Amino acid sequence: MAAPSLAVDLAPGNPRELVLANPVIAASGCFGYGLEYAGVMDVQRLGAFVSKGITPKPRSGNRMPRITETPAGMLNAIGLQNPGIRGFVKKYPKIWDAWKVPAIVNISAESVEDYAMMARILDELPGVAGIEVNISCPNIAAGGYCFGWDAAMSADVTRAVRAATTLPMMVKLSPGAVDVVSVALAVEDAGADAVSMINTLVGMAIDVRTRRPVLANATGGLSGPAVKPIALRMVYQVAAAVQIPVVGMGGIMGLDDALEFFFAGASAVQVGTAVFAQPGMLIRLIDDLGEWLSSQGVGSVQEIVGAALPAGLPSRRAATEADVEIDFAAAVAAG
Amino acid sequence: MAAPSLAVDLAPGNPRELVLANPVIAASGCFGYGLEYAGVMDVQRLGAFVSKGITPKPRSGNRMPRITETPAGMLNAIGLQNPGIRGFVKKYPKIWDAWKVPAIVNISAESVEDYAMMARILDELPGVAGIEVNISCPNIAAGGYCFGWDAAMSADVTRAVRAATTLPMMVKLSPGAVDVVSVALAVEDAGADAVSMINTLVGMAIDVRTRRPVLANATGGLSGPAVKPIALRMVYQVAAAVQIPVVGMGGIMGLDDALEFFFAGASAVQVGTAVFAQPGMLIRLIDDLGEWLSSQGVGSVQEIVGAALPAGLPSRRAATEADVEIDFAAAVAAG
Amino acid sequence: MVELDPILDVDLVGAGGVVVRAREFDSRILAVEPVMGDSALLTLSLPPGMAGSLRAGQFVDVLCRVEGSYDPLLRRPYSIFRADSRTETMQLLVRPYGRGSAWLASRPVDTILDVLGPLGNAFHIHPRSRNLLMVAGGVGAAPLVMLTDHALADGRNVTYLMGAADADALLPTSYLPSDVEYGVATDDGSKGHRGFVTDLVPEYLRWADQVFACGPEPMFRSLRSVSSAHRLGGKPRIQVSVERTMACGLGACLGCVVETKHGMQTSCVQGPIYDMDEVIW
Amino acid sequence: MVELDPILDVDLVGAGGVVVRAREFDSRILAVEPVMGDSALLTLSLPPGMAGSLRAGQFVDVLCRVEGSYDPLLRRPYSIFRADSRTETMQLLVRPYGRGSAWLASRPVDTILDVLGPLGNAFHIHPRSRNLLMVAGGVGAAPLVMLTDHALADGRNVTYLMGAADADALLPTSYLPSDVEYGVATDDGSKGHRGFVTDLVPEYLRWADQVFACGPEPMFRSLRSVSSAHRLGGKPRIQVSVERTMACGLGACLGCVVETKHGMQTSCVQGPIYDMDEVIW
Ligand SMILES: Cc1cc2nc3c(=O)[nH]c(=O)nc-3n(C[C@H](O)[C@H](O)[C@H](O)COP(=O)(O)OP(=O)(O)OC[C@H]3O[C@@H](n4cnc5c(N)ncnc54)[C@H](O)[C@@H]3O)c2cc1C
Ligand SMILES: Cc1cc2nc3c(=O)[nH]c(=O)nc-3n(C[C@H](O)[C@H](O)[C@H](O)COP(=O)(O)OP(=O)(O)OC[C@H]3O[C@@H](n4cnc5c(N)ncnc54)[C@H](O)[C@@H]3O)c2cc1C
Ligand SMILES: Cc1cc2nc3c(=O)[nH]c(=O)nc-3n(C[C@H](O)[C@H](O)[C@H](O)COP(=O)(O)O)c2cc1C
Ligand SMILES: Cc1cc2nc3c(=O)[nH]c(=O)nc-3n(C[C@H](O)[C@H](O)[C@H](O)COP(=O)(O)O)c2cc1C
Ligand code: FES
Ligand code: FES
Repeated sequence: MAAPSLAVDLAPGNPRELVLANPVIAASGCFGYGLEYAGVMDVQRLGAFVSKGITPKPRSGNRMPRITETPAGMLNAIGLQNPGIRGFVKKYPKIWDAWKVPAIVNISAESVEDYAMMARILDELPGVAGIEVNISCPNIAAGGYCFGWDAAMSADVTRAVRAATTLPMMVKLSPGAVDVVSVALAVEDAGADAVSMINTLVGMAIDVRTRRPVLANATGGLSGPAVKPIALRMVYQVAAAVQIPVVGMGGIMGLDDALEFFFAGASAVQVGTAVFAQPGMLIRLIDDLGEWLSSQGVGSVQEIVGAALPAGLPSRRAATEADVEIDFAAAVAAG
Repeated sequence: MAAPSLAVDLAPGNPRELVLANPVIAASGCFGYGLEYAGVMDVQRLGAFVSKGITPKPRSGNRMPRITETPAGMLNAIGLQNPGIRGFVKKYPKIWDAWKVPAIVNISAESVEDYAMMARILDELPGVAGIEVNISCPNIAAGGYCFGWDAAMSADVTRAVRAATTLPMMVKLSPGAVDVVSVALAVEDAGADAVSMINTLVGMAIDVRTRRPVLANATGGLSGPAVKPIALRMVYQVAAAVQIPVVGMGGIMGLDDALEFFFAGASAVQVGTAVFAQPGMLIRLIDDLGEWLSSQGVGSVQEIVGAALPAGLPSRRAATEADVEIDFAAAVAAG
Repeated sequence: MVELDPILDVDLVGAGGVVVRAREFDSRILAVEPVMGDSALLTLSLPPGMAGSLRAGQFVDVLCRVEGSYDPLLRRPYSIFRADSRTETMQLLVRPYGRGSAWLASRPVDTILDVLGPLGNAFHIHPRSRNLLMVAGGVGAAPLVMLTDHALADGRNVTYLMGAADADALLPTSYLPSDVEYGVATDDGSKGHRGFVTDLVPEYLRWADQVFACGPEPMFRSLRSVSSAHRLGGKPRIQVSVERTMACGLGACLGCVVETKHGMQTSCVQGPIYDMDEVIW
Repeated sequence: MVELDPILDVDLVGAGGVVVRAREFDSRILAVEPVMGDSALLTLSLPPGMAGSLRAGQFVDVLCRVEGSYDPLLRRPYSIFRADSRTETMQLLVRPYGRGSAWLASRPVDTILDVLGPLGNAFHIHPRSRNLLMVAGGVGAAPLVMLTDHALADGRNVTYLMGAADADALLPTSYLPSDVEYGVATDDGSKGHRGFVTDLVPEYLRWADQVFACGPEPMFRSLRSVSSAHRLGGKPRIQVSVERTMACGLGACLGCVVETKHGMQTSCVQGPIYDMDEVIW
């Protein structure tokens, strides 16, 4: 039998397409700019990687401590330390341009205009394969209310970025939204080529000795295996509703976790925190996935995407079936 | 030095008061009706316990499987199996009436009227020390949208229960709300004596062999150490805003976790999942807390409540300082 | 909808009539024997007085993690394989399957385990039953060994049938009392009958006064189908030990329920032993 | 706001000029010696060729959990205590403190560990430095032992000062080369000076060409204050090994930064060794 196909296009509706050799992507903030891990693994074998979040201006980030461990998870409050879009552009894209692996740039901002400004700068930049729009940021114009919690605000950002670039664009959803499906449908409608999910959940730890928050920023983003059940539920809900590809992440530590996300409807997966614990896992995951598909006699990873969805993927259903009502029941705990 | 005081009143604004000998409470759904654990521990030593969620009609619950383990956590979709308010009333309160430990009844319903109906039945029942109102339930009148996600709907339930009973009433907040502080302020305003938090987060697990959700109900509620950082952050936010006592829970496994919740502003704690893993822990926690307070020279557990809050507890601040604006920043992830 | 009747009393009456409450206790691993391929037979210390009151079919819930780690979080239930009141010990048969069991099966001697038990109801031998048939699949062998011990002590006759993947995975004869008739089946035919253990059952159904079975769900399915034609008026009665994921082990969480003709029952307290015909499969 | 300059090259040049890349490798525990009270000195196997290229001050990141458990999740950094290129081994000094270290310090011989390393920069001995002063607090002793070995091999003079809670918690003389001057301080006065190790520092500041320190933050604070009056024009220079919670160990997560006069630096790649005067404390 031929080796199974691992390839996936994360922007099937975009002429500039975003074809990955395999569906394993290193997640934003956990892989620096790709170079940091070049010494410990063959970065070129990845499906893609996403850069640390870039902002309009350079940021020195939050005070220390910025990270702390929690049960089967971690909290981070890096505070988007990065050289700013201009510093970034001078340095990394030209290095990536010589690379085989697609590099996706994660952008964060506090106003719709700033998102659009960054997208314009990235639009024709050699070395940049796509954009991931991080909408888990406070909207200054809305008193700090997070863009990603609100469908209309999320759609505004998406539309502005879409108008500024034809690059493949993935919008990264916030798990803080009360109804992540509405947000996903809104950004799909506003022109996103794909959605990625989930970003971190906001959490906290307190130092029992000092009686103060462990993190200098008090709160931080929770990631790692602890959040996997939540991430998987959200992917399952969103994948049942949108037609564009869903990129799943949150606590993936190996093949079984990745398979859960594929079955829930993710066309590709991102791996963040696990890379810290076991950098070798990323490449092993690609190999394990290929072997598993062969062992199951599956010709392409895309065949298993959405296997757990009762009605399958909307993009594969007849148009008339595709109008799914939002099912709140899936999101109400039934203790 | 005298032994430190562990006592707490969870309904200081209510003439019927809810005074617990210590701030350690067994959480709803994890302690049956108190009788199940009577064989393995001295249940009478607890500060209180909360019954399994009671509903207007008997429920046989969800199909099996109903529980599954996740990294440092568990998912449950019991589906509120219970004998219904009438079956419940016939059996348990008369047993509890002879007990020293206060019994709190957890009520769940799908309409405001049903909550009120149950509260009326419980109002003067000997053996019932208080009510915990579980608002993480779908509101049938709102198309299944969860009461606890919406401040107005949460307030409606609270007001209706308040009108139906003078019993001490604790409203149990849902972590699914986009802004849990607004919900807390709304239920405080509507007459809740205390808020308890958090209920489970909605999650999912997929069986890699069958490619289907592990739970028959597909999704379930996530609890245990995995959720502790999220619970703690929400308690910290809410305790900074409301004047009524906050009862904290979510992943408490021992003294250090409980202290984190006290420092974050919880006046008492509930313990759920940990009881499954180590039933002996509940009583140990009471003893450990007393010893820790002595070792620190603290006379009363209430002295440490809110120690991590930058501005302290609102109920202890002068009235003019108490108007705190909602600070979204604490709830926006800063990767 | 079936109304639940939660259990009010978790007291368990031991074989000698003693009331045994479930307890959380520290237990030391005294010995580890490799058995049945990759499984391990652990000998564990018990609190004084407990061993004699344990009944066949009961189980204990073991915390399978080191202190300071919360993953895996929940306990794992294991049937009691044998108990010895002289040495105040019990044995558990652990097959390394997933996270918890792999950890437990590889613990060195002297490890202290956090154990909750005894839990659950027990197999019930009718006073007039002379001939007992045991049907074991894989590690389902465990509770039937203890039941066999007790039955023989009472002077009954026991036929013990066991099925496994191959000869290696069978319980060696040395672990069974010598006066038991032992019949085996293997998937690959490397020992005994080639096929399912349940294939062997029909020829004993006339002889047996009662049947006791423990194994995976598919074994029960096949037991139901092979036996249906040979049982008259539901005789002989068949008791089975069912397996459900458990959280509390004490009837509190309602996570482990079994639907029976008498309503939803908690398999950790009202089970794990059920009359096969009473369960709604 | 300080602009970050992320590191582009994680290659590390070993002592012999060999380029050593950080690798994730399996390492076997070959020996465990109790030392300094409840700490453990672990001897670990290394991939061929690595030992000789390790430099004093570098560290490795160890996964402190069993397979199948994700708690604790992250690796723990440990300084290299000693490396031996003949036996292709290194030693780590582990003080059981919290979840990770307690697990690691109690691993039996033959345990296979998942190790990432070597990581970080190294202490730098100036070619013209003759007299080196080491200042160790508790397990901070570790990297200074390797540095002492290297310094003596190059024919320099070393004074090694160590502080601990009591005599038991001191590194025994037998673990240091005999031609080292060893001065000790204990909190309870059970051995050497009663008080802080930093109390001993001033009398050596004239003698020393360079100072190297590793220990808890309070030790650095006291080192800064006791030395300030005795140092002229910032001489002797003082290098310190700083401790930050780490996630990646490779400069990717920006969780471990140290603010320096040259901007925010990742202590896992651009540290953990810093010139004390360059750090903004
Ligand atoms: C009454 C009873 C008696 C048993 N007796 C034995 C015995 O004698 N010998 C033996 O080897 N096994 C026995 N088991 C099975 C045992 O409890 C474990 O399920 C098995 O060891 C696999 O656990 P694991 O952690 O290795 O697997 P995991 O990898 O954790 O899980 C494998 C499967 O077990 C399920 N599971 C997870 N947690 C639990 C839990 N707390 N309880 C039950 N299942 C869970 C998961 O959902 C998953 O489907 C018994 C089970 C029950 C209910
Ligand atoms: C460069 C460097 C070298 C070190 N060398 C040694 C050494 O030679 N010997 C030694 O005993 N210790 C050394 N440490 C400390 C060691 O890494 C651990 O922090 C220590 O063993 C406690 O970990 P724990 O898991 O036992 O504690 P925990 O109970 O997990 O945590 C205790 C504290 O450590 C913090 N912590 C959690 N995760 C990490 C992490 N991944 N990295 C660092 N801190 C964390 C927590 O925030 C907490 O405040 C070194 C640390 C660094 C940064
Ligand atoms: C240290 C750290 C930094 C992160 N920085 C960013 C970021 O800059 N932009 C972003 O969109 N997500 C960021 N994330 C979120 C991750 O990309 C990912 O969404 C999340 O960690 C969940 O996946 P995981 O559990 O595999 O880590 C960061 C996560 C971590 C742990
Ligand atoms: C098996 C199970 C059943 C539960 N049933 C209820 C319930 O009936 N009503 C309710 O308000 N909360 C219920 N909960 C939620 C708990 O009371 C608690 O809010 C949650 O588990 C978080 O705390 P923990 O991490 O300590 O378990 C249940 C939780 C579990 C694990
Ligand atoms: S395991 Fe909780 S009721 Fe049986
Ligand atoms: S630990 Fe990640 S940058 Fe240093």
